[in-house]
This record gives sequence, C-alpha cells and structure tokens, in this order.
Amino acid sequence: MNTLIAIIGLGVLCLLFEIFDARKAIIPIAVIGLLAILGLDISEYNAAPAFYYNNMIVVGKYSTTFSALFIILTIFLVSLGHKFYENRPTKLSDFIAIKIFLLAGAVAMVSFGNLAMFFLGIEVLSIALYVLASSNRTSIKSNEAGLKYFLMGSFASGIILFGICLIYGAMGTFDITEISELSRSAELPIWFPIGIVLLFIGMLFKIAAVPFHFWAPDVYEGSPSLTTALMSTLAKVVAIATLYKLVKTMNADISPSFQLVIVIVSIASMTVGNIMALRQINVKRMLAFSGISHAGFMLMTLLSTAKSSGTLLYYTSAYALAGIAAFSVILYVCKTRENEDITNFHGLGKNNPLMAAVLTASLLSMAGIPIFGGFFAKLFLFTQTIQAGFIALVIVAVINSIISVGYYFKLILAMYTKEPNEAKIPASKVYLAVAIIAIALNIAMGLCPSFVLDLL
Amino acid sequence: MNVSLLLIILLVGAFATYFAGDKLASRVALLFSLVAFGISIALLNAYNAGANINFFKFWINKPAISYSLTADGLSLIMLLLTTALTPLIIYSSFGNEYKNAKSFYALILFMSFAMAGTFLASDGLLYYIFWELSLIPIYFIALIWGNGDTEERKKAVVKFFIYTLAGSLFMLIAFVYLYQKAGSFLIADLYNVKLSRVEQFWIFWAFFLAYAIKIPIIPFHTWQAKVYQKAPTVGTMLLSGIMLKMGLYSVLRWQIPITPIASKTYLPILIGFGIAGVIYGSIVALRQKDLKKLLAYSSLAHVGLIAAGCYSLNSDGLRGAVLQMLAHGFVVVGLFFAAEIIYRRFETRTIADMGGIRTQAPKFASLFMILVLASVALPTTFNFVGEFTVLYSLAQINLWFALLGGTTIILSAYYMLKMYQQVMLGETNTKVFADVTLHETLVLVIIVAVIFIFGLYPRPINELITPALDQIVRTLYKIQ
Amino acid sequence: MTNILNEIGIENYIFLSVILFCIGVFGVLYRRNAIIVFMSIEIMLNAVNLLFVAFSTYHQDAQGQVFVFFSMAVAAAEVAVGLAILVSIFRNLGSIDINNLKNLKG
Amino acid sequence: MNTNLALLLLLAPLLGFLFNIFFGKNIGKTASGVVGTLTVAVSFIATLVFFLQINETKEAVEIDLFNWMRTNNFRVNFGLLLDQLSILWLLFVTGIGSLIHLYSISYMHDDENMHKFFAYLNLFVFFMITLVIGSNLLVLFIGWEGVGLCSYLLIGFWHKNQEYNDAAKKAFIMNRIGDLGLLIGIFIIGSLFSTLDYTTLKTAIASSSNLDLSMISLAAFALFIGACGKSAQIPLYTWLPDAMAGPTPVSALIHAATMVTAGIFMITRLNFVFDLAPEIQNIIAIIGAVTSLVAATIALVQTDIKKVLAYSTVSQLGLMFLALGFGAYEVAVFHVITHAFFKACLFLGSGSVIHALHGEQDMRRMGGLKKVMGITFITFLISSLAISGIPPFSGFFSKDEILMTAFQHNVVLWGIASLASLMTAFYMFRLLYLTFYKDFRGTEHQKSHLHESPSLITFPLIVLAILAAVGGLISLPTNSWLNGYLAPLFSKEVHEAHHFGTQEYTLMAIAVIGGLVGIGIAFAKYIKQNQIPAEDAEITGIAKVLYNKYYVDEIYDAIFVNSINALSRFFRDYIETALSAFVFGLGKVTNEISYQGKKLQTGSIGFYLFVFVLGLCSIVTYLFLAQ
Repeated sequence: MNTLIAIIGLGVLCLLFEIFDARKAIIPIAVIGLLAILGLDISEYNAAPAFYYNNMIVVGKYSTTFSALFIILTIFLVSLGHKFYENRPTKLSDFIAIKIFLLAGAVAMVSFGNLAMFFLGIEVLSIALYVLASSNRTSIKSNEAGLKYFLMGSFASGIILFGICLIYGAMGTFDITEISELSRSAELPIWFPIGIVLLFIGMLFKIAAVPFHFWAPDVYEGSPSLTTALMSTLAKVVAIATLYKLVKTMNADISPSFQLVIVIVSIASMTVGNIMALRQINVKRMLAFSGISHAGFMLMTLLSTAKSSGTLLYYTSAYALAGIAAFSVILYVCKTRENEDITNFHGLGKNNPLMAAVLTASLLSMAGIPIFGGFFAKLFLFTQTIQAGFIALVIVAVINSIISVGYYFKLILAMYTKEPNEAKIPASKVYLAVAIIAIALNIAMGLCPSFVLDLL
Repeated sequence: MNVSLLLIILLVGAFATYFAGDKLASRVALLFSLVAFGISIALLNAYNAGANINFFKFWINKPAISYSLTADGLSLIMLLLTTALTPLIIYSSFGNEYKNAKSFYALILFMSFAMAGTFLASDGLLYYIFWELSLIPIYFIALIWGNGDTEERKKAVVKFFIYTLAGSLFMLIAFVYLYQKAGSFLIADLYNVKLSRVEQFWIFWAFFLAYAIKIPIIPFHTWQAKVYQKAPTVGTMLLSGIMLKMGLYSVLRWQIPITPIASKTYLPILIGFGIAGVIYGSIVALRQKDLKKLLAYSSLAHVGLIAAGCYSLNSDGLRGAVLQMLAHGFVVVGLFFAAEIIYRRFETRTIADMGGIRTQAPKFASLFMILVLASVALPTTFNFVGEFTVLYSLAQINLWFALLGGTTIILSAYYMLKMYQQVMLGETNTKVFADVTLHETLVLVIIVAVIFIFGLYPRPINELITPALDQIVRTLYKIQ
Repeated sequence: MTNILNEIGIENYIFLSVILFCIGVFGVLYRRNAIIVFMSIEIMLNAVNLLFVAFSTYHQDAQGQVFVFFSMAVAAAEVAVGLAILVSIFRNLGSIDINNLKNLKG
Repeated sequence: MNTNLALLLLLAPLLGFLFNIFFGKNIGKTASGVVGTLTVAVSFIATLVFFLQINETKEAVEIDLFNWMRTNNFRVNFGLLLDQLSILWLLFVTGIGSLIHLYSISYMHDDENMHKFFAYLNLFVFFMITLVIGSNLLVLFIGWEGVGLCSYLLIGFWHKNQEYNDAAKKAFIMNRIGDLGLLIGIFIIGSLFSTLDYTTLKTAIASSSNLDLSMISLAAFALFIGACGKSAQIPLYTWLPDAMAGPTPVSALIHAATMVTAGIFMITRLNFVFDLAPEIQNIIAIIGAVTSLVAATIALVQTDIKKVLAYSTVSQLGLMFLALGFGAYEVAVFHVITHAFFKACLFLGSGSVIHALHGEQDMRRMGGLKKVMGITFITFLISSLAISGIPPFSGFFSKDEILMTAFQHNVVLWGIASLASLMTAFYMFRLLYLTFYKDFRGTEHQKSHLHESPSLITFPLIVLAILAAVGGLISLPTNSWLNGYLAPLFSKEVHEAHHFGTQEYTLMAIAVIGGLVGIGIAFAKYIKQNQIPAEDAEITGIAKVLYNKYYVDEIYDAIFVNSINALSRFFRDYIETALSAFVFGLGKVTNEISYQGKKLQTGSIGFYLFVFVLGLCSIVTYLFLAQ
C-alpha cells in the first residue's frame, strides 16, 4: 500500500518540479525516488499479507515481488528517457510523471483485492499508454498507433467491464476472496463463468495473445521507441502477472475445456508470433511479434497455477530485462535514423562492439540459449508444463524456439557480417549503462536462478 | 586436486586473451591452453593414483540442478584430447593474421572450456548447458573469420546452428522428461530411473536426433561439408577434431546407458546407419573438387564407423570407438592443417589447382603422406588400432557388418591416395611452394609422433578407458 | 421500498443490456468514422453500467452503483484522451476516417 | 642373445631406412646405397646364424617384444617367431635383397633421389621381415600392409609421371581388397579360437574336438582372398603387370622374388587351417591352375620385356597355388625358392638390357645383344632354361614336383599346368631370341652406346644364375633335404619321397619334352623364320585379344571403377543437394508462410476488431454453447 501511495506521490512531485522549473533534476530525483520506493516495497516483502481499505488492496509476496520487478523496469525506462527526450525538454516532466502514474496503475493491478481496484488499475495503465503511444504529436505514425491502441484498448476495456459486471451479477460482490469462496459453492448462474471468460479475453488482448494480437505490431512500430520499450516489457509483464493472479484466485480449479482453450491460445500465439516475425524488416515490429510468441510461452504457466508463480516471475523478469537491454541498444542505434529497419544495424559489430555484444546477448537470452536467463526461464517452464502433463505443448514450444532462432539471428548476422553503412555514432552513457546493467542482471539470473525462482 | 580448476583456467584464459589485445592474444591463449593441458595431465596422474576425481555443489534446488563434475577414464581421455588439441590448434594458427585476433582466440578458449565441461559434467542439465555453450563460439568463429562468399557462408553457418540447436532442444525435452521421472538430473539417478519400453524409445530418439546431427550420422550430415569448407581452418579443426567427439562421447555416456532396452532393440538399425555413413561418405569423397570438403566427407565416413562401434554395445566396440575418436581427432586436425599449409602458399583449396608439390617440398610431402596413411589406417598407426577393434566387434555381431564396414579400408585408400596424387604428385608445379616452416613442421611432427606412439603402444589408453567402458556395458546389461 | 425487479425480472435487464452491448459492438465494427466508433464504445460501456445498476438493485447492494461511478469517470477520461488523439490526427490528416489509418501494417 | 640378434635382424633395415631418409641426401648417392646394402646384408648374416642354430636344434625361437593390442577375448603381442619356415623365407628375402641392393647402387646411379630409393627398399625389406617373422597374424598384417605401402612408394618412385602414380595406386588398392579378406579371416579366427598366435592356434585346433568347420572354411576362403591380392591371382592379378612401372630392381625384388610370395607364405603358415577346408583347397588349386594358364597365354604375345616377365611371374605363382591347393606346401615352398632365384635373375638381366639401351623395353627394338652383353646373356640363358624346366636346372625339379602332385590329384589340372609350362618355355625363349639373337633393331644412337653393364650389375646376375642352376639340389626327388627340414611345420606326414616308379619317370619325361617343344617352336619362329612381332596396330585376331590381356583391365574399369565414380557423382550432385534442399526447404516453407501471413496484418482497425470479436465468440461458443 505504502508503495502505491509513494509512487503516486513521486508522480505528483515530478509535475511539481516542472512548475518549479527544475527539469534537470526530474530524472535523477525520479530514479532516486523509485530506488527508495523499491526499498520500501522490498521491506514489505516479508511482512504477512496485509489488507487495506476493506480488501481493496492486498499486499502479499506475489504483489510485492512483481511490484519490485515493475519498479526496476520503470527505473530503467525513466533513465532511458534522459537521452530520449533530450530535444523535447518542455514535455519531460509529463512523460516521466505519466510513466510513474502508469507504474502506479501497474502496482494497483497486481495488488488488487477487489475487481474495482483491478479495473481502475488497468484503466490507469491503459490510458497512460494511449497518451504515451501518441505522444509524438507531429508524427502520423504515432497518431495512428495511438488511435489504434486507444480504440481497441477501450473496446477491450468494455469487454472486461462487461465480464466484471456479469461476475458481480452472479456473486453480488467485487471482492475476489469472497468470489473465489462462493465460486467453490454449489450451483452458479451461467453468467459467472461467462464473465470470467470475458475478463480472461480482455486480458488476453492486453498481453497480445492470438487472436487478439493484431494491435501489437502496428502500435509497437508506430509509437516512439521508448514507449514501445515500455509496452513490450512493463505493460506485457503487468498484464500477464495480473491475468495469472486473476486465474489463480478466481477459479482455482480450471476446467479441462478451459485448459484446452489456454493451450490452443498459447500454441497459436507462439506459432503465429514466431512465424510472422521471420520476415519483418523493422526491428520494433519483429520484437512485437517475438513478444506475442513470448506471451504464448507465458500463458503456459496458467496450466499449473498451483506452483508456477515463481516460474512466471522468473520468465517475465528474464524476458523484460532482455527486452530492456535490446531496446536501449535499439534506441541508441535508431536515435538518428528515421526508422528502425534492420539495415540500420549493419556493421554494429565493428562500430560499437560493446553495444553489439549486449544486443546479441539479449537476443540469445530471448532465444533461450544457456547461460542467459531466457534459457532457464524456458527450462523451468517446460519442466513445469511437462509435470502438468502437457508434453505435446512443450514439443510445440520447442519447435517454436527453433523457429525463433531464425529471426533473432537475422539481426545478429546483420550486426556482424554486413559492412557499416555510416560512420559510428558515439554511444550515450545512459543507454550503455542501462543496457549493460540490464543484461548483467539477466546473466546473473542465469548464474543463480534460485534467487529469483524462490521468491515465490 | 579440484577438477573445476581446469574449467576456471580455460574461462579465465578466454577473458585474459580478450584483454591481452590483438598483439599478445595468440600467445596468451597458447599459454593458458598449455596450462590447461598440464592440469589435465595432473588429473590423469591423480586418477591413476586412485583418487576419484569429482566435484559437487548444489546449484538450483527447484528443479534440482547441481554443478557436479565427475571424471572417469572415459571423461579423462576425452578431456586430454580436448586440452591437447587446443594448444596444438592455437599454435597451428600462428602463421595466419586474424583481424580482431583477441576475440578470435578468446572464443577458441571459451569453446574448449565448454567442450571440456561437456566431457566432465555428470549432471544432465549442466551437461546440456555446456553442450549448448560450445555452439556459440564456433558459430561466431565460422561466421566472422570464415572464408569464401559471405552470403553463402551465412547460409551454411546459420543452417548449422539452427540444425544442431534443433537437435539438442529435443534432447532437452528428453532430459526434462527424465527429470520428472527421476526427480534429479544426476547421471547416477538417470541411470537408475525405471522407464517403460515406450518411454525409452521416445527418449532414445530424442537423444539420437541431437547426437546424429552433431556427429553427424547420415542423413543428418548436410550441414557438415559446407561448414567445414567455409569455416576458418582453426574452426574446422575444432569442429572435426573435438566437437563431433562430443556427440560420440554423449552416446556412450548418456544415450546408451539411460535407454538400454531401446539401444539393444535398435542395434542393427543404428549400426546400419553408421556403416551406411562409412560407404556413403567414402563414395561422395571420391569426387570432391574442394580439398576441405573432401576431408569433411572422409571424416563423415570415419565417424560413421566410430558410431557403429559405439552402438555395437559390446566393450570391444566401445573401446575401439574411443580409440578411433582419439586417433581421428589427431589425424583430421593434421590433415586440415596440411590443407591450410597448402592454402597459405597457393591460396586455393581447389584440388585441380594443386599438384606437383612433392618435388618442391619433400618434407611436407612425407609428413602429409604419413597423415594420409594414418587416415587409411595402416597398421602401426593409431587409427589402425581403433579401426581393427571396431571392425572386430562388428564381426562379433554379424560378419556382414564387418565386411561392409571394412570397405572403408578399400575406399578410404582409394580417395585418399587419389587426393594425394592430385595434390602432391605429378609434374613440378609452376607456382613456388616453400617447404614447411619450423612451427608448421613442429605441429605436424607432434601429430605424427602421437599417431605412431599410440599406434604401437595403445596399452596405456586401453587400461585407462577399459574400466569405464566395462562399467557402461554393465549398466547396459544389468537392466533386462 | 418495493423492489422494481418484482415487476420486471432481472433477465430482461440482462437481455436489454446485452442487446445494447451488441449494438455497440456492431457499431464499432461497421462504422468508419472515429467519432461514431467512440460513441459505439460508449454505448457498450453504458450498457454495462445499466446492467451494474440492475444487478446492484437485484442484490440489494450499493457496490454496483458505486462501480458505475468509477466506470463513468474512467470512460470520461478515456474519451478525453481519445478526442485529443483524434484532434491531432485531424490536424495531420484532415480526416478522421479510420480507413485512412493503414500506414502501419505487414 | 636370441632376442638381440632377432632385433638386429629385424631393425637393421629400418635403421637403414631412417638413416637414408634423414641423412641420405647429404652423404652422397653411393654412400647411401652402401648403407642400404650393408643393413640388409647384416640381416642376412643374422638370418644365417639363426638358420644354423635352427637346423641343428630343430626347435623354433619365440620372442615376445611387448603387448600391442587387445580385444575382449585375446591380447596381441608384438612377437617374433623364428622357425624353419620363417628362417627359410628370411634367407632368400635378405639374401636376394642384399644382392638387389648391390645391383641398384649402379643401376639407380643416375637418379637424383637415389637415397630415397634405398630408403624405400630398406623399408620394404624391414616390412617383409616383419611379415615373415611375426609370431601372430596381426604382426603379419603389419608387414602385409607395409610391403604393400612400399610397393606403392616404389612403383610410383618416378612420381612426376602420373601414369606411374596410377599404377602405384592401382597396386595399393587391389592389395587392399585382398587385405580386407585377410582381415575378415583374422576376425573369424580370432573369434573362433580367441587367439591369433600361430603356435597357440595350431595347438588349439589340434586339441579342440568339435570345430565349426563351416566357419573355418569361411575363414580359409577369406584368407585366400588376401593371398590372391598379394600374390596376384585371378581375379586380383591385374596390378602386377602395371607394377612394372617401377624401377627394374623393384620389379625383381618385390614383384618377383619376395612380396608376391607372401600369399604362399601365409597359406603355408596356416596350413593347419587350410587342411580343415578341403573345398577351399580345391578352389585354390583351380584358381592357381587357371591363373597360370591365362597369364601364360597373355605372356605369349607381349612385346615389353618386363611385361613378359611379369606375366610369367603371375603364371608361376599360379603353379605354386596349384601345389598349395593339393596341400603340398613343401612343394610350393620349393618352387617359391627356385622361382625367386631365376626370376630375380631374369628381371635383373632385363634390367641390365634396359640399362644398356637407355630405357628401351620393347623387344621389337632389341636383338643381337649376345655379342656385346656376354655375361648378361649367359645368366639370362641359364635362368630361362631353369624356368622352362629343363634338367638339371633348379626350375626342373620344383616344377616337376608340382606337376607330379597335380597328376596324383587331378589330371585335368595337371594338363592345364603342363600346357602352361610348355607356353612358359615358348615365351621365355621367344624373349631370349628376340633380345639377344640376330642383329640389333634399335636406333643407331643406341647401337653406338651398346655395352656390357658394370660389374656391380653383373655380379648379382652371376650369383643368381648359379643359384638358379644348382638351386634344385635342396630338394631332389629321391632325397629331399627341404621336405625334411620343413617337416615339423606340417600336421600331416609329408609324403616322403615316394618311391620312384615308371609313372613318375614318364611324367618327368613329358614335362621335359613339353619344355623342349616350347623352346623348339620359339626357335622355329624367331630363329629359322626370324619373325619379329607385329607393331601394335597390325596385331589381329586372337593375338589382339591376348595382346590386350583379354581386356580384363577395361572390363574391371567398366564394371567397378566407372560405376563407383558414377555413383559418387550421382551422390554428390543429386542425393547431397536433395538432402540439403530438404533441410533448407523447411526453412523456406516457414519463410513463405510468414510472407503470406504478413498480408493478414492489413492495418485496418475494423478487421482487427472483427477478428477480435470472432475469437471472442468462438471461445464463448466452444466453452458454453458447445457443451
């Protein structure tokens, strides 16, 4: 709870800084503040589950750990902003503030104890994202991305709202603990499961799972790169974490037919995502599709909700950290370019070996090569899924990771075998720092996975 | 003596090499690889003195994965092969100038680190990790320092990477499945896990896919020739000298003992695969225009025989296979180095452009001849010992296997001598061919020495590996 | 007080709002003018709001009605953002026909 | 003492080889030649010592040097076995070897790589000794392949000429075909008796009661294939004539006297195995007889002096196999020895002729050399008489014993063999007349340079000629020292000089008459009517077939070599490409799907939402309405 309040406070503070015309200080303060909040959040980790405002917010291990992850990601994203927004100083405070409010929404989403809170959280997150997506007012692409995301997002919100409504109709309450108790009770009106499914589908849209994924590539491509980074890391992680919590709490025993739906969606997502990514020339688009396939992987955790939360945490952190690293390199490379085509990466291995190495590492991590975090993430996922008895799904997943290597390596090849097509641009300290720290964390996760795994 | 010291040295060596800078890189790398060799010798002594060499440390508790290394005779000999060939390979590259040498040599050391780990690991997942790790450096070595047209090379190398990765991912599934049966990745537990026939068959083929692609056994060999041709010779040496032995070693260490019933059931088929490889490889090798490709196919043929030995499931076959692995390791490195020597002078790998070298470079001609003879397994060379043992074990199973596998004696003589004739003999070449330099001679002489010493006195190796192999055979026939 | 649901069964409310919701959905699917698409979405949301109220009376429990306020506020915020986006699009393109927005694809 | 001496005997030539390889170039040609010769001579002396020792003690010397290889059921030591047989072989190997080394000093003197030549010769002698002296089949195999290697090196000694290289390659590969057979034989024996040691093997066979005869005869057959390869029997004989590409001393040493007799040695070694496989023995006899006849017919019309000798070697080897087939091992051995003498002498003689004519080998360009090359002529004549089986020369006794044995067992084969030996007489004297009689048919330039070869060349000729003349004494029909000497080797009692009756004498007479007839025909053709063989173009009819060796080489090329090359090309161009196309295909297909899939991503919000709703409906339908 304190975390949430602190975050909002920080957001307001950022806006105030604008008023007091201390733009220089915004990002440092924000980062420091976020670090402090991170500490606060961690301090809540070991405390017993606490309930606030008659169960509006429930702070437990799950929420704290994931909040910690969100905060870390936000720290990275905010500090990336330092360079990214350097030529739009007047808007700086808004962007940072929005990001921090977005974080507030995210935290609310994982620590909700009541569907109302959940709805608010998701809306705060989404609306902030709509703004960020279209934040580049002059660019048509950005506008289009914003509108697409907005229209489809609010459509999805409508679905979610409808779902909540039906659940409420069935249960007469928004409190998820009560709902889950009642859901175990005898006969339920048909619209309770329908409500659940609508909710589920709405969340599937948020994590961009097939067939609700179409927005992702377009929006990722159109939005400003930093926003894309945010969507593909933070937003996705939040969505999946929330979905997981929903599924876990609201109906503990998933019916086989529902499991089948999950399996199909997950297979579809990973397959479509990977295959579509093969022929992309725009890196952001490519990563969007790779994100779709990763969503498919993450959905596998829903098949064994009993004990897979640790795995989910590990997978999401590995994926998000790799994503951050990758995007900071992309930001660096495409700073001066008008688009994010692969051709821009030609000869990066010569021009800036370090950045190239980081990008390679993050791609290898996403592809699931030892000893990067991505490998263990997949490993744990497969272990759990096989124990849950879905060996066929695992085989499909493996075939998919083989396909995925195809496009990850397209980028690596571009960096190492092509000649640079323009002189090297000096790397900004911030990008470099973020990239290296992120990938270092990723590798550290790989070297001692238990640390993250055993948090949940 | 702590076994993981060896790995640490190699890893540290890799970084040291990188930071030593392009000037010193090669020497630093050589130094570290030699130290590693020394350590493995020390390990060997310790082992012979009766110490049991292992290292165990819990790593991940859920799923239970431990950092555990064990070295029995088999692992040790493979370790020795790796650590002995690495300095040799590094030293052999001294004649060449590589751009960005520091990364190059660092990658070599890193690869040898990964391969050493593969041979030592006694925890399924640790083994898998090393197995995968060894793929990354060779990928970059072949990609960045390779030769020939970039586009073609890219295609070949990526194909190689994805292909091998595909194979090993199925092995990963098998391991995960085994874990969920055994509750541990430790090799001992995996040996004891009770598997139904069907499970065994699935797991067996999953492993087979990984190893068949790595070794390679036909028809999974399509990546090989091109990559051998396109990779820098050092990379080719690493691939053919050590890396494909990883596959064969894994067959002995992991596949056969874990799935004994399946292995026994498929024995004829697998030996068939191997022997088919022998004949096919030899025949294809006959008409190759590119020297390195020819050697690649010859290697395919020899490896086929080794694989047949591995799958013969009797300790003769296993012993022969291991001996042949070592012999092949050295000889193939020597042969590729000979190709490199020619390339340094003529800047071609096309056999047609060669010939008439013997008159200009008698020393080189003699050394090359010896290598050729070794690879056709003339008695008193190391290869003969291995080939004889393997063929003998095949004869025990079925005389036809021995007969068909034995065709390698004829065919290898055919294509190797043909190659030697076209490359070395004939009217004196118009282009000048300077005879081998001192360090080239040194490399070749070391290899030749190994070939003859162990060709005449393989006994120490036999005594080292036999207990381990008998152990494997026992695990194989314990579970009926 | 007398429960209005005694005269008109809850099912009717559900059907009504479902129908409304579907109208909204179809509006979103078939109309090409961004503004109208907005409105259709608003119809969806309001359909849900209606149902909320109905349920809250049905359960004799105020939470539902409170929730309606939440959702209205949220909707308002959404519309604000949405209209802002639309304005900037209109500035750049001079049209708000969503069929013109196909630069991002493939 | 024995050990050291044996080691000396074994290693002296090896040392010579190493010395010549490393320092030969520096110390000058003659010196290296001398070194080579001396080392072989040393082994010869060592052999003599052993010979005397064995001859009195009558018991074999067995020496285990070190443990070499192992399999599950047997260990293989690097061991030496010096018994009657091996000593006997070593005697003429090292003896003739040293003579030929001596000869080569002069013969090869103009060659720049003389030191290499001697190095290879030494290496050959070393491997030959290994082959003979080894105490088990695997050590024999070392020598077996080693001599093959040396013959490869020496045939291709003039490696600038690719045809010579081809010949060398052919020799090696055909030998390898045989070697595979030998290996298979070794495998079978090893797995049957779990030993490869001659002595233990012999006792094992003698002691064991229930032998798997079928397997044993299979082993015998495989071994025989090996022998065919080395000793140039049908169907693996075609390499030997081509091997004449090598320098003449090589032909004399390797391809006449020693290496080609390895097959006979091996079979004699393993007589106790072959005795258990009578049907295989029959095959051996038949193959031998046929080979001798076929080779003889081909030799009738050859015009290259060395080719004639080569084919005559093949045919003589055939006779030896005939004897082996009848289990008359001592007879075969006897003929091996005499043949070694006169054939070596003939080759060296031809070498001396070629030397005189500066490399001319075509008999149609020779003639009348009798006057200038007296010694060569005499020695050549003696050896020719010997090979034609004219008493009292050595060939008479050995060949006669073979024919006699043949007659006792199988008259048909006897007939074939007699015919072969008749032809032998004919073509040898054809050779002799064409070369030495009448007047010279070469160029003026050659004529002006005609000369008798230097003494270094003639001396070996003389020695060998003497041996060829008197060599028969070691095994006279009535009292055979050889049979007695070899007796301990053979399980069954050597039919000790069967009492000499009319039958024997008639046979003997027939043989001699046959020889004389052959000589007579040759005399009539080439002296009386002084014909000269036609030029290649004009050869017609049966002669053409014979002249082209029944086109066997062409047939082999067509059937084996070409087909395997075609197969190789097919594999390379189609199978390989197909396989990799398949693997790439997988990638291509996914890429194509991806390419088509991109079209789904239309960018139209309407479509996206439509799919969204579609998905929603389908899920809901499946979950609720479908149930």
